Amino acid sequence: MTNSWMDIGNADVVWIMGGNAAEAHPCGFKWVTEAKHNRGAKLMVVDPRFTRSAAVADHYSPLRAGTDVAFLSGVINYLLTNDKIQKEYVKHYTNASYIVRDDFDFNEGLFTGYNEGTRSYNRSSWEYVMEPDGFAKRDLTLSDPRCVYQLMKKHFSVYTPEVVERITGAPKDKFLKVAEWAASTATGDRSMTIMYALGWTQHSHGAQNIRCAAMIQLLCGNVGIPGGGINALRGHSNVQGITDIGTLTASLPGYLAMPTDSEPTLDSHLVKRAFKPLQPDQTSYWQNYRKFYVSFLKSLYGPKATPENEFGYQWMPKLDIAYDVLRMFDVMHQGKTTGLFCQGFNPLMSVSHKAKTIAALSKLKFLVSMDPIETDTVRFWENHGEYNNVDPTKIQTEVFMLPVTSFVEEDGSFTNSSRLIQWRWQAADPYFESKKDIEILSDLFLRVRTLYEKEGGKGVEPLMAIDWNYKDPRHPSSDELAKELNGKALVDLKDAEGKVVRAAGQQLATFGEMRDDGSTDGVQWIYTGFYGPNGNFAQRRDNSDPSGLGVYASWGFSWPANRRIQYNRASADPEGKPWSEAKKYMFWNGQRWTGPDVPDYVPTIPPERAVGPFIMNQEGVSRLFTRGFLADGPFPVHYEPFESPVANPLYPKIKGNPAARVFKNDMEVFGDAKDFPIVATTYRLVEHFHYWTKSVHANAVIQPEFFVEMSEELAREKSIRPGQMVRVWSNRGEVKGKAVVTKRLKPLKIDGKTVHSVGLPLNFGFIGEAKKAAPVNTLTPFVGDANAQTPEFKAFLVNVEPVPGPVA
Amino acid sequence: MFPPIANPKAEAITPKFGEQDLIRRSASSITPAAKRQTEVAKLIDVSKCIGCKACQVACLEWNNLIEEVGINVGVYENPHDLTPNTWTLMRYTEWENPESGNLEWLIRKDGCMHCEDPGCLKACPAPGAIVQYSNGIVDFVKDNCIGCGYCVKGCPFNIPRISKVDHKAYKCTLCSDRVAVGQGPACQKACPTQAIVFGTKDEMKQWADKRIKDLKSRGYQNAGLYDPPGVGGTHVMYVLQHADKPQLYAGLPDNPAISPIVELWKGLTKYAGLTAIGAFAAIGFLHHIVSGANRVSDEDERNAKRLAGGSTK
Amino acid sequence: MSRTFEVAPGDAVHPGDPVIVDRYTTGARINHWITAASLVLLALSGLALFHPRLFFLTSLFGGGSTTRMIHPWIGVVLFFSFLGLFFRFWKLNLWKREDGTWMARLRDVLTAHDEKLPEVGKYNAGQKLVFWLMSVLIIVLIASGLVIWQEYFAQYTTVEQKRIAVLVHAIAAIVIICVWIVHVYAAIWVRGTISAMTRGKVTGGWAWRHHRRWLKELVTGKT
Amino acid sequence: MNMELSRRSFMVGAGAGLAGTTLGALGFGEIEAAHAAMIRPYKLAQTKEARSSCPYCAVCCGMMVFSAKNAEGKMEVTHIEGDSDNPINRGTLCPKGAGALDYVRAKTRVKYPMYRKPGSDKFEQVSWDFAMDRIAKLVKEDRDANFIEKNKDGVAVNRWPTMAFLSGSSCTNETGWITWKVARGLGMLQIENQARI
Repeated sequence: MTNSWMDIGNADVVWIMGGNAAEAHPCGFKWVTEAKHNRGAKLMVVDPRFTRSAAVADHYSPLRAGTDVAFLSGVINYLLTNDKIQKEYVKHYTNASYIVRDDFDFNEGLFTGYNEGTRSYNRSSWEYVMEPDGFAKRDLTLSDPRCVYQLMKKHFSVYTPEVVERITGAPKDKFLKVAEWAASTATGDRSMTIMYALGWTQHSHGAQNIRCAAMIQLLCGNVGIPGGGINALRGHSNVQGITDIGTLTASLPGYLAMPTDSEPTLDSHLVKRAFKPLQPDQTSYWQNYRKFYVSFLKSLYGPKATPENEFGYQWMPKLDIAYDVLRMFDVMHQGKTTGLFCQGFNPLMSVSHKAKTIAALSKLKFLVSMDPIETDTVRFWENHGEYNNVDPTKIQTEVFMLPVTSFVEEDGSFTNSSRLIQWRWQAADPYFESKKDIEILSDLFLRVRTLYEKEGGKGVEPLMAIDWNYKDPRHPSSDELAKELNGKALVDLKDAEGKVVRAAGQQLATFGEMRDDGSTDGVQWIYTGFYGPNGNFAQRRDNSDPSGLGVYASWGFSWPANRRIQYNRASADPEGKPWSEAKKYMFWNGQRWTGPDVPDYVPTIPPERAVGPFIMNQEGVSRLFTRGFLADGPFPVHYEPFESPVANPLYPKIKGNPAARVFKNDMEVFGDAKDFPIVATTYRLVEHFHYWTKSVHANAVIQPEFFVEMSEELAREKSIRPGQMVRVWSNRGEVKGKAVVTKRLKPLKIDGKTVHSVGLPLNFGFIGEAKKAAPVNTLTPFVGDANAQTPEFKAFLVNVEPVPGPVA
Repeated sequence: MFPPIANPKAEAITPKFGEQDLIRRSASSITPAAKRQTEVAKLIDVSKCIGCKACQVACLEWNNLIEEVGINVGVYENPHDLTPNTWTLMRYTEWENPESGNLEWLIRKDGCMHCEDPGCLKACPAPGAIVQYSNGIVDFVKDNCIGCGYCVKGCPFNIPRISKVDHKAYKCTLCSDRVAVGQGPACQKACPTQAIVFGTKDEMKQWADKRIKDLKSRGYQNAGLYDPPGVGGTHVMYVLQHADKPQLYAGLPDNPAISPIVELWKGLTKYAGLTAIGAFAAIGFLHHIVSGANRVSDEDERNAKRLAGGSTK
Repeated sequence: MSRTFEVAPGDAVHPGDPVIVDRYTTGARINHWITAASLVLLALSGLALFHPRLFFLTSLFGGGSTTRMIHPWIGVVLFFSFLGLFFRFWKLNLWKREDGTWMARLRDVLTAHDEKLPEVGKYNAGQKLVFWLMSVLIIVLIASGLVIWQEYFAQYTTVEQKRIAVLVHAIAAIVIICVWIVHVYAAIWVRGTISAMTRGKVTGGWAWRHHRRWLKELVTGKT
Repeated sequence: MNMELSRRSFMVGAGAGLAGTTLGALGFGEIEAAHAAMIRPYKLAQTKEARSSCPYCAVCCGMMVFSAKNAEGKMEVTHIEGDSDNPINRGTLCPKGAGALDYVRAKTRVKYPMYRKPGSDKFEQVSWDFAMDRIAKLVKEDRDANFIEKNKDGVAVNRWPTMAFLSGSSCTNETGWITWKVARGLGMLQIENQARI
């Protein structure tokens, strides 16, 4: 989230699409109801189903699952053709004025540089025209036919309301109302927030869904201001923090990158990433990459990391390919993986194409599950009849189920969806023999090391190089680890005048204090300051809010630098004056940037220097045109899901996202509209959390059994009675559930043909107190987004039939 | 935002009300305290409700209720009705508004309305099994309940449920134990969108006015407060988008009142009945005094003997 | 013209001084007293749940809950035991021409001018009335009682039906109690009656005075 | 009203007249005096309070966790509700959060280390020592077999491609760091969390 949960209360228009906040984030959704109640804000919801969010919305429009890009591009086209954009903002805070290379082009649904064989693009032409001085060429009049603004107008012109209706099935008038309400915030005195979640990410074109939303917000000038922003409503309680930490195949903490084979030395790794500014005076914060990287290596290897040994860079594992979750299970399926550790993870439920997952797990030599509760995965080898029909005797996997403490039995810090780090205090003793993850993993690590000390073996040096300096090595405390995350001075840090600004051993106050010479450490530069010299700010509990804008600057710590709204420089115009009294936030008072929040950059830099708000970008501005940073194009294009009831109405020859990666054996099990005419989408229910609460009595009580939602029309067509058991099958498997026949789902007219949809809640499985069910991921396709490799759970094809038998 | 109530304290607190604050006690006459406590009320704003069932769970947890895991029968309601363990239940109605042509998903939290004139209490034959505090809370007192089910017949909202296990009547207590220590009910505390708020009845009415204004500004011309006069008003009130059609909301009664049959039963019948019985007894008594016993005379015996034959002395 | 025989099996006359007439067999008497006992217990437990002022009666049955639990079961006992009485007595309680006349002379009945009344068989009109009222009311009570028997039958009826049932039950109960009072009072007022149900016998004189035709038929039947 | 009153007082007489006199004299009247304690005692008295946060979604609602000593003298959670001081949720909780107590004491909570032998159809309880030794051994065996110190170009790559780790996204940041350190320290590349799914 660019903004905070509380800040949603400042919105004038709330747009929920690709998510269902009322259902998945009820307590965050509170701030939507607050905006409605206090400011008369309007809520609009666009979703294949009339959701719980829609139940309290002022406007609802349906659309076909998987066609969000078309809908959103329609809105972009509406804003551009009706000139409903915040011109000044667009001119100064986006790359609308940048000139794009002449050899960049788009036709027949493909950008220049496509290679069909590798399903990928050569992106060299997706670039700016550079001036001799090394800066990018711009035209602030936005009239140059090759400027981003003009290219956008051309690119999006096809998405007329009629075309949008044809592709998405959203009635023209309902679509237009959404566009008008969005446009109503392009004024500088009103703001719109966009709230989305997995409904946008879990597509083969997920990143482009979000790109569209970002572009709309930038055109309306809604990024960096109160009640605005792009707000990704994240799933697990600490998925933000764990992603920040970088337990992802290609990540290091703080969004630094894993070394790869092509980067044999530290410098060869760093040189690619120290991005130079593309305009004079821009911050281009990644110029400091080296400081953060070296500080991280100092935390990882401690004293062993020296300038001489590239701070231990050579000990780091180097990535040959990225093992995203789909590849991880593909590799496992090929029998190339020996062991799997599942820490609070239930892949049998949460990975696409269950049959493949079962086959993959069965090929493991061993599986270790660390979880407070039993998961379906840890019992994957157990026969549960039709729900998990396996033969234990044929599965040779050794399985360890380790009891782990639950949230009340541990302490530590959490980073919520809006980057706010809060502390959790321990309330109870460990349950029976359960232990904390920290304890278990430390124990394992030390046991393995001991084995190597005794027996020797491969890769001893890098293993021993890891710094493990804790009071109790078998049980590092949360406090020690939190301090490591923040980082400290290893020697007295002096400024230019030689004055000591940070004494040796002191915690760092900001990442600005980090150095690239090994004199500081710090695991996670973006968190620096959360446990600074003045203590653990995650534990701050001052809930005062002087500005009344829901900032709560002294409650916990919001990374980076305790900033609550990112890019807040954009809440003022180029001269530093607020766009309006209504949206006054950060502004230039003549001497410094001031307001209720922490400014994006050094508060004394005057507006004249035109330092852009988007400090992580070389341009200092935001990108309407993403250059080569995305695999599937610098502008969004409507591509059908890989399983779609119709051919792409715009580019009939193109199946799915041309740049999405598909493994061979998975391509073969895509179903087509002939046998599977019905669009299916999966989603979460408010009564349940993921796959945990089927094991929680109270939640099993309020939503006990898997069901299939369908329209009255479809039920009639298939003669399905409410409450009757139905069979839903895709080309990969089948599930059975009770029919919930509802007015909240309606068939849509797509390209002249009637298309039905069914909704499949995913919270059910064969372990727990809720009624047993086969996981919905028995049905889902094994294909991911072109950039993030997020599986396409939200749009695929199935068929439905009633199962004879009594109605419940 | 309606100001949240401060967190509960982890320490013993003396209850703010109790037996001395009763204004009604089933099947017994009491003399109410001279001063009535400020009336409290729970306001349920249907237009803010997302039907998440947090209230149901909070109710189960706070009151240590164990409900059984049911099945899906093709609807979102679970359990399918109020039970001795489910004191509050979300009821869902899908309604296509003929005027706007829009679908409306009307979700109502069902449960005890804590009537000012409680039909359950009126019907209850067991002294002190149902009590009403001067703050408006109508509470069941388990130890006095005899499980006859008369409260079920007395209730205009079909709320009380009789346990098959211990044969006692159960329903929402408005968390009397929380209110007694200055907290709001568990459901209200949990409600993510503040569709449930709790305070004095006056505060709630003022808050409701705000909400109704907002709804009218969004085109709900018939938005209004549900505080039915038929039962003397309630201490659980609804804000409805269509206050002119309460029936829309899973059959919320249009003008609830204690059933005339129950009134007749607990009223005239009760008195007239005992009068009649008393009268019959009295008349018999008087008749005996006036006309004396009806004795068999010797002559009767002689006649009998004459007829039946046999020796005579 | 012949009249139907007004004698029940077991009725008999024993000449002597005084003449003794067998009126009720042991079976009939036991049956009657079971019925009587249940009716009294039902009245007490019923009234306890009917009027708060009488709730204290529940302590006779060990408290409110047990009263609530026991009352319907006693009802079942009453029903079957009364069924017994019904099959014993219904024939002799069929309405006769003279019953009308008897009713017409109620004033003489109440002022004990039996001589002015028509000769009646084993039962006079008043007794027949009690018999038939009891029969009807007990059916009404058992029927309405089942509807409001929370423990077993709650699920079969709507709340509205239950409300009607509980009202009907209450009214029927009041009426039956009144009928019972009449029945009991009559037995007390008309001396010599109670022995009929205690020892099963009455004196010839009693029979002559109150049920002359019954006596005559017994005698003529005997000779 | 007066009418009503007068009628009632009359009834009292009749009621008593009918049966009350005798039975009343037997002292059954007492039953009415027996009043039950009415309001349930406040259940948070004698508990300890800790400020926590919800384990479920990324709103991270503030929670008040109340606990008390159980039979074995261990602190055990007795009640959970929202923290009104927390600016995000202001004391509210969704149905998951409101039911979190049932998660802590779920029937499927894992109590002891459990082990399933190859081909077996059941779990058996084992000691922590057995489990950890066995896992450490399996780890070393495979690491020794498949760890790559240098790639074919002689570049130090120090990777262990045959081991996978799915890192929990409901763990604390501190746990996340230890997880990263252990997994990467051993040389793992196959590391994922719930960011994608």
